[in-house]
Amino acid sequence: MSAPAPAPPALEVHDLVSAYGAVRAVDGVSLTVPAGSITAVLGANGAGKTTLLRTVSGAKAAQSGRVLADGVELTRLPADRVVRHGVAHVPEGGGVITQLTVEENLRLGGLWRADRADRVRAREEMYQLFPVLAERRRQPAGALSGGERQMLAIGRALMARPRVLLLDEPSLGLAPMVTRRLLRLLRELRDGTGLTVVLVEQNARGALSVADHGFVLSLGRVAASGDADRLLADDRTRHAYLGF
Amino acid sequence: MRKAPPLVAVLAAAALLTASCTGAGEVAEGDAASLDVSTGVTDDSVRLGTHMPLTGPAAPGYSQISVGARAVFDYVNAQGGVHGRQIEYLVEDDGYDPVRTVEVVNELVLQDEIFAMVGGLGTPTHARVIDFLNEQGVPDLFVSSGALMWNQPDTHPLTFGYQVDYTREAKIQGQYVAENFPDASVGVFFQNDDVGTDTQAGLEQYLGEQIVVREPYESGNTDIGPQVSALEEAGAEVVICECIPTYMALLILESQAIGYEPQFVASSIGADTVTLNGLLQEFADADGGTADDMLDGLIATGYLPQATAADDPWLELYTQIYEEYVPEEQPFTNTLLYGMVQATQTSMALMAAGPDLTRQSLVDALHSGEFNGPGLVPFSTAEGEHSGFQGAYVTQYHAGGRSEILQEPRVTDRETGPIEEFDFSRPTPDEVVFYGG
Amino acid sequence: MTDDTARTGRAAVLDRWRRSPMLLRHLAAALAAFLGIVLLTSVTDPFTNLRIATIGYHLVAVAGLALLIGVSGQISLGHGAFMFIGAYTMALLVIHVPGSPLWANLLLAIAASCAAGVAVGAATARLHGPYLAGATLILAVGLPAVALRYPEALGGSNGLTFSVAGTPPALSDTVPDPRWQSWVVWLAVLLALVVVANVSRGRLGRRLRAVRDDEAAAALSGLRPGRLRTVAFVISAGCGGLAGALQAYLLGTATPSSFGLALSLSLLAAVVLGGLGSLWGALWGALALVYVEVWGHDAAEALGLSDHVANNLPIALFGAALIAIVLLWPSGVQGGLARLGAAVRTRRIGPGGRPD
Amino acid sequence: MEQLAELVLNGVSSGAVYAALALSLMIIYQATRVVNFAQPGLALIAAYTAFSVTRATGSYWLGFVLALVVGGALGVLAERLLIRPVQRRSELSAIIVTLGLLMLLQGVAGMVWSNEPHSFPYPLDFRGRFSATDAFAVAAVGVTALGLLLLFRYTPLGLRMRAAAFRPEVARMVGVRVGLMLTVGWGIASVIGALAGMLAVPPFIFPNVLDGVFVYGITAAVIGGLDNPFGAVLGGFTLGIGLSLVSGYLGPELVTLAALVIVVVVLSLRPDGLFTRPRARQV
Repeated sequence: MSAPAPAPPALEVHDLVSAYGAVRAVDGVSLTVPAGSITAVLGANGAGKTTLLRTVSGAKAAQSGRVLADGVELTRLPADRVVRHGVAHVPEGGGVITQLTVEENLRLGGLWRADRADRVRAREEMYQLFPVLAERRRQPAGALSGGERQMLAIGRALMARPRVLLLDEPSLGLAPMVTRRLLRLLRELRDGTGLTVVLVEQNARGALSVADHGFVLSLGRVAASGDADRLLADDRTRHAYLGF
Repeated sequence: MRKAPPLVAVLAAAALLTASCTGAGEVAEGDAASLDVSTGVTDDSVRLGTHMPLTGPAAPGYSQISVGARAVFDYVNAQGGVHGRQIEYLVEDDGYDPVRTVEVVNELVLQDEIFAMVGGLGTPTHARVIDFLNEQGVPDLFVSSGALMWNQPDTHPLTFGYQVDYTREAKIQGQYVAENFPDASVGVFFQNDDVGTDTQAGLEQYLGEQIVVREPYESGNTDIGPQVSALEEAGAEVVICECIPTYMALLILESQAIGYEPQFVASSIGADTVTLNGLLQEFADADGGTADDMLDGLIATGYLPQATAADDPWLELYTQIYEEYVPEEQPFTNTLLYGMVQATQTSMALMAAGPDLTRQSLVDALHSGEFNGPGLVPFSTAEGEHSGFQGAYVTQYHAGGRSEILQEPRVTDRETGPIEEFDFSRPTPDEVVFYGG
Repeated sequence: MTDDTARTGRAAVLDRWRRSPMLLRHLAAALAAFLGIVLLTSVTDPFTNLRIATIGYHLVAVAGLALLIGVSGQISLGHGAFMFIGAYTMALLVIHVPGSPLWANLLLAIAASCAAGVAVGAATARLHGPYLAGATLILAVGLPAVALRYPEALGGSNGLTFSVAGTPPALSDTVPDPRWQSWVVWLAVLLALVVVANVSRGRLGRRLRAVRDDEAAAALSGLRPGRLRTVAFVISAGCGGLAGALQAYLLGTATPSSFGLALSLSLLAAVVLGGLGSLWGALWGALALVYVEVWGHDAAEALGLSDHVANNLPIALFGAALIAIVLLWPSGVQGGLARLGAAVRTRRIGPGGRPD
Repeated sequence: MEQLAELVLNGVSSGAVYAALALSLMIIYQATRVVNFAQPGLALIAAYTAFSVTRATGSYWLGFVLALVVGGALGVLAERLLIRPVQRRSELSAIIVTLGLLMLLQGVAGMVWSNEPHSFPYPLDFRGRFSATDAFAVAAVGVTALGLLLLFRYTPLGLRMRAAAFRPEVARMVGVRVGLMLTVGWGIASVIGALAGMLAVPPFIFPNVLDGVFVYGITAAVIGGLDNPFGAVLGGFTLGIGLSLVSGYLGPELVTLAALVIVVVVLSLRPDGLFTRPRARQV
């Protein structure tokens, strides 16, 4: 073995194009997410944020471009393979399966992993992380509140012990206090486990307050990027794209 | 000139509207079609057609009839045909659905231009086409059904019945049961259509008080548990089954299942012991006997020889034909035999009509000739009497394939007339002309 | 006349055509179609006449069902039941009221099946998916059993036999019965299709589509989805009733076994086979119902297959055709033809043609 | 009183068959939102396979096992080759494809085995008011329903299948191979369908033998609700007993009409069937 190459970034996206029919929702996006960072993807409604995440996680097929995680090519893989490469996706609204119980939802997240004992361990960890879920483990997930559903969704994604967590609008429909708690939790997770987080948000101020870096999308392209503090401080970007 | 075509359409539409103001049900008497024609006949061929259920829920059993008929026609053709004409036999599948019967018979008559219809099968199906066939002047021979309506020479002069009708047969059954089981309670298990109503009209005349229970079945619903329970509950010691072989077999099985052992009496349509044996072959009776043992003792009426009968000159011939012309997988059943006899009598009629074959000559031949032969009872196609077979004999099946005649053939009418013995010398195949020139 | 003036002349005619009131347009088209039928039946033999008439009554049943499925988004597996009602209404009228004119019989048959449509439509308006499918399926199987329950009035399992007046005496020398009957059938069918076309293109159709596409939004904008669905059900039930009545008129028969599950399912198959969304689709479906069977039969005969194979070839072919069409031409024969047509047109116009 | 008992017992044994078919329809509906009209066709081919094998080897149970295997394999093939391509299209496309498959399979069965009825054995002794065969049918259906319940509630496979059925896209994101789950669902359902066929066919087999049973199977599924195995099973037994009573007390000609009445009454009271839990309001 020669000199160790620098560790590849947790997630790399090159010239990604993803379209619905003739409409290119993601139109040549490139971005790099360093391992162990929290990266915010911002932009107005319809800027292509959700499509970007869905294309990265394989929920939607890309037209062209590449996606790599830890240097491993994920571009043509379907969602159920992508998650096996350590990239977990929490879709918009969480995607909890309301007909299943809280515990079933949680178990589902780790089922593909062969290590049975660790699956059980992971579940207990999630219950520690989200005690409210432990209390309601036998109830159908449909009975949870919005914030609890987000916790369940995140917990379910973490059951896969991912290296990259893709989060789509976790704050949508949540009370400001709940949102703040959620965002703080992300930070703690990153600090505790070295998890890489990609956070898609319309709530740019909240997202940038926890993020290390940010990308601003507009009409499917990257309009601005940089450190979170810089983006927060840059009035032009704030006014043009972030609306605060 | 350019305006003309729309004008035609408008006029036609107007004519339709005016015409549709007269009653839809007021049918004018049409002129009878000319019979002095040889439609479907050439110097070396004559084309016959029939409609039968070959597919669908009603096909089981019946599809063998045309196989038997075709075998005999093949045999006749191999002997040189009738008056030098090869018989062409077109079989159309109607699935026992009257709508399709009308369609396929139209196709046979208008498109294929058959000379005559032979053995169209089923009451609801054929009833829809007898008007059409008579209007079109198509001889309608030997309808495969025991309904009473085929014998109406006044209104349907070209339609000729074939089977002994359900009422006649039931009268003979009724009388036999009344005489031989005078103290028994009788149950009737019947198909819920004209088979049921016509047979009960005959049974009533002799068994009135004796019948303690009547249970119908709907063709297509094979769950007959409730009916069999009811028969047993009513204490019927003799059960008369006016049904097709499938339901005869179901009745036997279901009775076995609940340990009910009445004396079964079957009518000719259901008493095909070879078919019954095939249907029951996977099952054994209570003592571990074979299917054949289940049929042991079955009393049945019939008018044709049984496929299992021994020492019958006609069966010798038919067995030969069967071996030569019937595809291997077909068993030699009464149903197959039925088609063979029908085809034989059709060929006899065509021979009797002479070398100058017209529809009129065929009808004349039917009215004047005798078509006795394969059948065990007299067969009538006389002017004013188109009923076909006139009576029935009573037989009992014994395990091992032997049938014993319990009562020699008797004839009767379909009303309340008496049941009589008769004098009848049945011609052998050598005495009957059904091919040649 | 130069090419150019011909084109502008044609454009003007087309333009006038498009601007004329819809009902008038449809009536004119129906008249043209009727003319076509008159011509077609005049040059074909009586048996083909009968087949043309058979296609006619299948067409109206299929078109009614296509309206229900395509425009209002409901799936009925039981449309044979409405044909049953129409056929028996016609049969009973012909038998018991022989003086009643044909048009009155047809109207009464439509009325009877519409009434049944109201009942069924109201009962099923709340149902969705498999529940609607199951309920209409058992309707198709269960309703004809009414005839078994009342054998005196309805003829039991043997059904009813009757004869219907043929060509009026004045024309009977020149027009054979089957030709006359096919005219009557097609006149009624085309009038019904005018109604169907108007409904489907008109305001009611737009509302139905709105409910189909987004029930909640439609309800918010003041439409009443339940009632609209029932209306669609009633119209298509009426078409089914008319088809049944015409069948009874044409064939002189009404038997419960003719209206079994197989009929209902083949109607549905015909709708999809032809293609939803246009009356042409219904026509292809009706043609398929009549001709796939015929071709299967002919093919079996031509190939000299054994009895078992020959007897079952038509049904197997129909099934295979159904699968192939759905897999290969998702929008049915009409959709496939339209695509082919478009491809041919673009090729003819060439690369210089207007881009989309 | 004795008649009542007999009719009920008779209804229980036919109800078992309806229940089995309802179960198989329910699983496929749960997995793929398709009402599988091809089910009687798949079961028919399975039963004919058993018929041929039993005739050739003399062993009923070898035929029985092979029927289940063939039934399951046909279901898997049907899902992969025919249903998957139309899965994303309208509900109608799938119905029509299964309908086409039914016609094709019935046609093929007629071609291979002819339209004539053949004798088809019962699994066990058929004699007695409630025979060994009846008991076998009821037990088989009971075990199947229980097995399904355990599978769905308590096994990882069942959890994956449910997730794939409820929210396929979400299931995919958590690593469930949704396509595989749908195929497995069709396979399991078709094995149960083949079981229903083996119970329903005797005493005679012919291409249309399962038509009526299938109609009642759908009816049972609809009145029981397509939500859980118990609904299907209870729906099947309810219908079997109900129709047996109608046949015995009112006449066999009323059976289909009675089924219609039952469906109308049940669905007008409970549009999602008798045993479906009231739907959790989804926000």
